[in-house]
Amino acid sequence: VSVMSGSFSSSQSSTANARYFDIDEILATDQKMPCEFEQPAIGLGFIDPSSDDKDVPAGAKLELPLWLARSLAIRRRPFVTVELPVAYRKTYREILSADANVVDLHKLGPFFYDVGMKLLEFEHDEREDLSRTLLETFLNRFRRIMDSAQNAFHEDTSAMIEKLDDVERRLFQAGQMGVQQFEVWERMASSKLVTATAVASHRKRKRDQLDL
Amino acid sequence: SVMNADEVEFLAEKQLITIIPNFSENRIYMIGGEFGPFNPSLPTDVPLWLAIHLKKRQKCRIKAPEWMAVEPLTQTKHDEVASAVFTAMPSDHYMEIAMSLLNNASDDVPDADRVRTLVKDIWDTRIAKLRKSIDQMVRSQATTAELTCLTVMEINTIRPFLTKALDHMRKLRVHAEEEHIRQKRALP
Amino acid sequence: MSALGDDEEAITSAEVLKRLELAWSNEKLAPELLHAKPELVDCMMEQIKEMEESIKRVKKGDFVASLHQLEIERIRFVTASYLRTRLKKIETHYAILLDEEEGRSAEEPSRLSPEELAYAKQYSESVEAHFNVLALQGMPSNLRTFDREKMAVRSNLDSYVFFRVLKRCDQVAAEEDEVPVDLERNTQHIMRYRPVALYLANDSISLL
Amino acid sequence: MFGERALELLRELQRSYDGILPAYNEDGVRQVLEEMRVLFEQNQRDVRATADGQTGLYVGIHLRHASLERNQRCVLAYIHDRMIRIRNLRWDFGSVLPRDLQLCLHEQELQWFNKYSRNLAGYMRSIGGCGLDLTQGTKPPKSLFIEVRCMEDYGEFETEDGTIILLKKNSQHYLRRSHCEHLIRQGILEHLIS
Repeated sequence: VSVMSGSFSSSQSSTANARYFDIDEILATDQKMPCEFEQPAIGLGFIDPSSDDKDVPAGAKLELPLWLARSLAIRRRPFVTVELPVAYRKTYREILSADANVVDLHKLGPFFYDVGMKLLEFEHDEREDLSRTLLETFLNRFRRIMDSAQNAFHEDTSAMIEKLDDVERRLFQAGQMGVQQFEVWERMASSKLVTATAVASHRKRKRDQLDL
Repeated sequence: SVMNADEVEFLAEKQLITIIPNFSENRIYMIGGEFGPFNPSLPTDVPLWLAIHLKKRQKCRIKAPEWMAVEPLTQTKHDEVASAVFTAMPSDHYMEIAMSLLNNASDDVPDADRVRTLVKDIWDTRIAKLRKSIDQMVRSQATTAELTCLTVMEINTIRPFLTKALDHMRKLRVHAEEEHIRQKRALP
Repeated sequence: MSALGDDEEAITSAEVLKRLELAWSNEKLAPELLHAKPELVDCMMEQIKEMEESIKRVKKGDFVASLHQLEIERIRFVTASYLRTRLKKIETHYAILLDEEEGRSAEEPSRLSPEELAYAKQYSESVEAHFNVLALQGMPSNLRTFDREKMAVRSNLDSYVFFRVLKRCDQVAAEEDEVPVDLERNTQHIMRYRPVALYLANDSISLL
Repeated sequence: MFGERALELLRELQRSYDGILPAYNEDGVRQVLEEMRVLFEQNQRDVRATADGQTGLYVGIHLRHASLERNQRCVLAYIHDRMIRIRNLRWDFGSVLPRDLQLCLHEQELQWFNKYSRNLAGYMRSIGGCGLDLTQGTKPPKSLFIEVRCMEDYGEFETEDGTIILLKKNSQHYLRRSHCEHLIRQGILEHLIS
């Protein structure tokens, strides 16, 4: 298992704060990461639920969320070293390169690509390979997402959608939206003025409450 | 950034179209231009939106554009099917104009049903082609593509999907390139 | 009629409307706020007002009047949609826009119309006060400020756009490390927004 | 782990994805602020102890600081997301919110809504020197008049030419599009298209 530690030469392309309020990004960075403490953390024993110690001793292994692992590991003298989460290790990368289309990326982490890109900020020798896997996985899955999004009315795609990661789902929805909108327009139904979205939801909410 | 199909149509409705009025009226000075004078049986050009409005009030007949007939459309369809690349359409708004006339003035379009089918066939052929070229574009990791013969309505149905896909692909590609360069530098 | 500024030649209201429609579709499709064109909006609003005045003078149900009325509705729609699109961008990117406005020299054109600028300032103030009252003032002293540098929402200039070339554009590179190419008039392309933003600003391309 | 409660606020927002607003979680926000206070005070103690010569506290200080920033980000994202939804309520409902939605808002949020509403109205009045209602004209117009059906007993409505008509449930009318668009947006009328 590859161990990752600090790096200051972290990726330039990800402007870290560009999405400060982005809830999906916040949820993505909650991904749990296997960490090992390089130095003891005095008085922080309680963050390890499996231990009664007052302190976290050096060498202790526990899972920390990505946002915290990042902050503790990406420094000149790392406080923790981090392992790649299972879904990004060699075994899985090989499965993905064999046939990316069969893999359930949603299960591997609903934010497979976003988390994957953040793992490139850590120092480890699998970075290049991982970055290539991310790109190729997407390239290989792309056509299927496009085709099923555009034919979505004629076949059941729910099983397919379930295996998509968060970005892919949005993509699928965008594909559907384009086609759907066109079909509505073709039926001359798009000039119809409609109830405002929130008003319609609010009415539905009230109706549902009455039905209870 | 989104545009709806009816907004694309809105832009197409500025296209001029020939009507044969059945009323008399002096030249009309509108904000968007001057139109008329209107005399019974004398053809005159007005924007599509105005033509449809007059048609609905039974104030005119609409003369369908020349390309919107069975023979030229059959040729257009034939060319499109035979060509590997997109062919030039007779109008940048062929779909909007055709649908607008077929839905609001079908009695003014000779062989309306066949015209409708032909327009649909041409559209379907082009959309299938579009999907194929998008797949090629993404697979080859192209950073740009020329799409000169595509019409706005065609672009519009694929826009949200394609731009999102390319945005995502670019992020992944830039990371992969960076890592590749870094790795090369790290080697002795 | 000549409704535009002194340095502009007299142009017809039809031409103003055409420009407004172009500004609308560009604004809808661009990932960032484009430069304000208040003269177009003001001119169209003025035209509508005049037209409505003259409609009032004719008999109700007059046939020609109904044509004018429908045209007015169309222009109202495009104007409202244009300003709505801008307003949404202004609300999202207010911090960046106000910073840019502050650093702007007098010769540079503003991205915001005077009315939009006033609105952006009010919006900025109300948003940051809101964060303060609900959360920041209850936080530890070193975390009590709204840090624009860190929190501002920026436009994604790397997103892809479709466009048509109106005037030939020389030496455009899709990516910094690629060989630049010339884009011929009347061709259409898909490319990242950043390298062509300049050409959109000077009307050499229009977004599709 | 630190930051869990703050994250729960965001999950709560995501779960309620019917486009409107769950009630403001005042207690949740208070708990996060409390967690931040505790983290901050412990860090101050550890910083003082380190200055006094005690070693080994730096990992903890760093970890707590990261947690403080994480909590800050989550709470601000929570408020931000709600603010965007409240903004959308103004565009959909107009300047007066239904009573039960008002109850989902924190007092400060309601004030923000009113302020937003006023600023927006001021801006719309300033457009082109004579004003333009941007909440109208949501779709390209196809005709001047449209066929509508009334969805509820609304009562009297004054048409363009000043005649009063009665909007009764299921009654059908032929009205000037620009005059009844707001009633359609409010779900009182349904636009019928052939």
